[in-house]
Amino acid sequence: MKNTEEIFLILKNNFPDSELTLKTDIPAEPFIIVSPFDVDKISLFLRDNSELQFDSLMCLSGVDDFNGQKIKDEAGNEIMQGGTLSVYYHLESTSLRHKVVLKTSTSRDNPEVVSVSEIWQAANWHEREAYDMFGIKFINHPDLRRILMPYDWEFGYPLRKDYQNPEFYQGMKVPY
Amino acid sequence: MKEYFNNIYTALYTIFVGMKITFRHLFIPAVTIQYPDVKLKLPERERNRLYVNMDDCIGCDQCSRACPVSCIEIETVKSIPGEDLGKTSNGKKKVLWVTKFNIDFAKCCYCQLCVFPCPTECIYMTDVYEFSEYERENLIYDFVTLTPEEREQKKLNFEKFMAEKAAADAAAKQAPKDEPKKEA
Amino acid sequence: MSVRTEEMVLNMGPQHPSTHGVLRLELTLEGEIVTKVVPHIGYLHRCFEKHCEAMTYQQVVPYTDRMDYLAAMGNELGYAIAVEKLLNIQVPERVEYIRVIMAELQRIASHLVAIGTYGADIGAFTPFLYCFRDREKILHLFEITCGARLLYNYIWPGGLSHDLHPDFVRLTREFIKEFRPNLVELNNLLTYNRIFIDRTANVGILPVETAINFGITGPMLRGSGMKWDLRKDDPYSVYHKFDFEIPVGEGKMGTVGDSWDRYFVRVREMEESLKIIEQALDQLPEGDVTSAIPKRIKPPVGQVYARIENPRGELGYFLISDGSTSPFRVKVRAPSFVNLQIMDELCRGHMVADVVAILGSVDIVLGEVDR
Amino acid sequence: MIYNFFYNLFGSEIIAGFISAALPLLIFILPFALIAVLLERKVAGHMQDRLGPMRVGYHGILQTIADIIKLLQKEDIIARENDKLLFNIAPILVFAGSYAAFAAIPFTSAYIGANIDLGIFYIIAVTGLVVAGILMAGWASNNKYSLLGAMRSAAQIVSYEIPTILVVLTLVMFTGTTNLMTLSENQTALFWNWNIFGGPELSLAKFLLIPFMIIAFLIIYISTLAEVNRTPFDIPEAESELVSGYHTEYSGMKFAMFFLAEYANMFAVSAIVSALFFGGYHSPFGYLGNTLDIQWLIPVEQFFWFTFKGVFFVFVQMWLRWTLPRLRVDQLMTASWKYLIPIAFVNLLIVGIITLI
Repeated sequence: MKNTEEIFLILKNNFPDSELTLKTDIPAEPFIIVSPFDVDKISLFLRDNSELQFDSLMCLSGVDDFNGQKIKDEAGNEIMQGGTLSVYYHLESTSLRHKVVLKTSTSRDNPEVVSVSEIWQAANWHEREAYDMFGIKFINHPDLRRILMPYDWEFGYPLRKDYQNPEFYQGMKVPY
Repeated sequence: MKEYFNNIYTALYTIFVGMKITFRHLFIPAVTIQYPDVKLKLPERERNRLYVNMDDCIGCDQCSRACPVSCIEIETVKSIPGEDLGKTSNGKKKVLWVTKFNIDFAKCCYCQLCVFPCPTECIYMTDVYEFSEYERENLIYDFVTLTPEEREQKKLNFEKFMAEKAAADAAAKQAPKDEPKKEA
Repeated sequence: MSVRTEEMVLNMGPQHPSTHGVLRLELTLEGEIVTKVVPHIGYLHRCFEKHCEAMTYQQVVPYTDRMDYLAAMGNELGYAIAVEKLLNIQVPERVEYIRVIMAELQRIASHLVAIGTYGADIGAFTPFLYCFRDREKILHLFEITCGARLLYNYIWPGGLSHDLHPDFVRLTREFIKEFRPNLVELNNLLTYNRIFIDRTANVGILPVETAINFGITGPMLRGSGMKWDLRKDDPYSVYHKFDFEIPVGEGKMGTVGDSWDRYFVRVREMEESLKIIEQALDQLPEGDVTSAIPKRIKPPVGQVYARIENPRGELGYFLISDGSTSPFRVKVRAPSFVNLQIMDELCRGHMVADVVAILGSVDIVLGEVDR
Repeated sequence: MIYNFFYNLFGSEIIAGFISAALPLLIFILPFALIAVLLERKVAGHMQDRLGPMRVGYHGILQTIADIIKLLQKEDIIARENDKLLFNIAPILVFAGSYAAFAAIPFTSAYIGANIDLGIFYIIAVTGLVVAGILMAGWASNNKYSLLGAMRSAAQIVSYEIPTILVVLTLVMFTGTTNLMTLSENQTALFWNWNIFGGPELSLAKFLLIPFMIIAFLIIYISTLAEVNRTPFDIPEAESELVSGYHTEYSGMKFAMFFLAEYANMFAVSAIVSALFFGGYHSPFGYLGNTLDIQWLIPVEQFFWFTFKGVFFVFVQMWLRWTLPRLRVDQLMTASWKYLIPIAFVNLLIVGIITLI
């Protein structure tokens, strides 16, 4: 059993080059912020290190942080420029029974995160969902397609906060 | 070889056991009921079609706000002084004319969230569950007791009252300014 | 001379009797042997997560019901626990006990559907109706408690919408008494039937390492022989007060982790749930169930991941609050969504008929997969 | 009797023979199918703690008639890509196959459609038409599910013909006849003269034969079950896997033909089993007509007993269907080739040896 602080220290010692931040001031759960291009290395270490053994990815969630600048586009709709999209990884070790939360943020205009689906197969569909809903591109993902939305949906990423519903999709009226 | 005969034995034996069970059930009375002829007695907490007792409704809009699918639409008009709207059964004084109280049962999800916040307990769920319709529009229920003319009347009354009040206010504001001019 | 054969692509679903909803499986076949399975989901996508961002915390509850509609109580419980963690409130003891009773009854009801439809998938239709007969009694218990049979809106953050009905305890005890012999009968009719065993044993074997790597949880993981149950391993509510076993797959009829094991874990879990309900009914404290419900839910800025053991596996809610009355982000880690991923791995090299048997043993609810 | 009437009417042997063989059977099959469908639904209902159809007529007795009327009104859908000729012929062929099988089945000592000496083999041969029809239906539908169903069905029926024929051979060897009429006639008088109890001759062999006859009966019952595609061998239809197999694409009256053929087939195989092992149309307890000395009553009684035995075995088929899960294709083949055929062979040998002594 290790808590987030101890895990953070282990990570810090093993990855002196990466940007790692521990965030504990937010209520309920502390988490470790990692860089989007180091996620795979850190994840592999977390899984294979004998002290950590994070063998299970419980949950992977994309989040629109909605912290950029609000501007109006030509049509007068409010859209967001700049800011970040985040991905949260909830990891668990079934043998050592400890948990950790990783967070990585990527720019909203060109969101790219390294995929962890090679490390945990469970991430495959979760990453596809994050791609589908937020447009986060997972580098090295084996099969990055839309998953819940139709494959030919071209009106943006629905869970972004500034998402606008299209009027028509293939001739069908969208808003009810 | 032993396995071979064991397979035959287990297959026949388990089939026989299963057949015995189903045969026994052939004589057990049915657990189903003949629905439209026989109906189950509904428990008292049954959640089905909503009903609004308009005599008690004060038009506070709390049910509409609690609704997760926004199926309740309420519009109210303030009463003008001198109109007596009566009291609700638990003694609250009504001050608003409810000119629109529509519930769209095509949208309603029967979650009962609208029932809890009501201060006068005038919206509640009844045990009516057979109210299917051929047209979706027919599922929009209008609970207002006023006739359409009365609704228009109330709106007009209020507008007129407001206009008069505004005019009166304007006149009142105007009046002090006007007076010195006259004298001058 | 060699015969040139061509692979056939068979679309199973979205309208198919045994895809348990609107799932489309794209099977690549060589004769009747499956070489590849590609699941296509999303036909039942109802934008749960987007909806939540426009709802108050209270209004989300009826929406959670509609995810895993066979285990709505569990969904509400998970959500309530997440919000309570965020608000940092304690709920009265009685509420916790009633929640456990409801969740366990729901587990039995849900497993009954899983087992019944599994039998129907394999071709035995009669056990399906026996299961539904018993499930009906559980639904009646829910109906007298909160007035609804499928989508309850019963467990709220902070409490419950209603207290128990005065007859509830008596009726539940009667149900348990009636249900035990029915379970034995079900075992004789279906579980130990030779044809059923032939169809399910050694089909779709899931080794435990693969299961963990794929994030598989619930009866599927336990069927692979791993003793992992959040009720014991990460206890929530008052589960630590009850004495019950965690059934795991033992490979009694074939290899550990085959479809029969997954099926049988569910059967035995129902017995364990009965034990929990009996204990909870014995210890049920008195008290008020609505006292801790906050009038207006406005949690502080923060984020929480709460999880419970739903009948299909680990149901997790990842809530982010920005301090307003509606959640900033709700992500649901739906067990069926994760479990469905393994289909390709399990089905390869089996026959078309086995795809049905494996899908049934994975036990998905499309409402939850697509959310 | 009927033959003479029509012979006088038309003056042609062919027409008279054809009508006298075909007409009474049609009059029997159609109402039987109606009753059997209702029986199936009622049996299923009561076994599942339900009631089954209840709304058309008293306890739903008119339900199947209502269904037939519905099916008659239905649009006959033929998809654009279907092979229309085969698609249309297939249901007729399937029905013709099972209908033709009835011709050689003795209903009473007074009536048999066509008293052929090779009766039993004729039946087995002519039911082969059903396979052709099913294959046609599966191919012509241009539907992958239908095709899979048809292939499975062909494989299944072909492999299950072997144990059937082996058991029939056993019986033929033992009784020395392939004429079903003679076969039934041999098992006359009381029920211990039935072949399942070792046949009419009272000797040591009779008692030795009983267990092997029971085994033979089980084998032929199981394999005929497979031949008519009933659960646990209903993989060609396999509702939960193949939607409904070879008749997925059929609607309206053509679907009804398949349905009719299925139920007719069920009765046909039950009738064969009862003719081979259970005395055919003979009463187990002697005839009322004999005691009362009313000659015309005997065929009526025989008809009653024959239908009773047939319906009983049909009932058992239904009972099995609502109890058991379905086998997989390879398991189905295993059951036939590794279990039924070797056992049937050994049985054949043993019965042969016993009849020799």
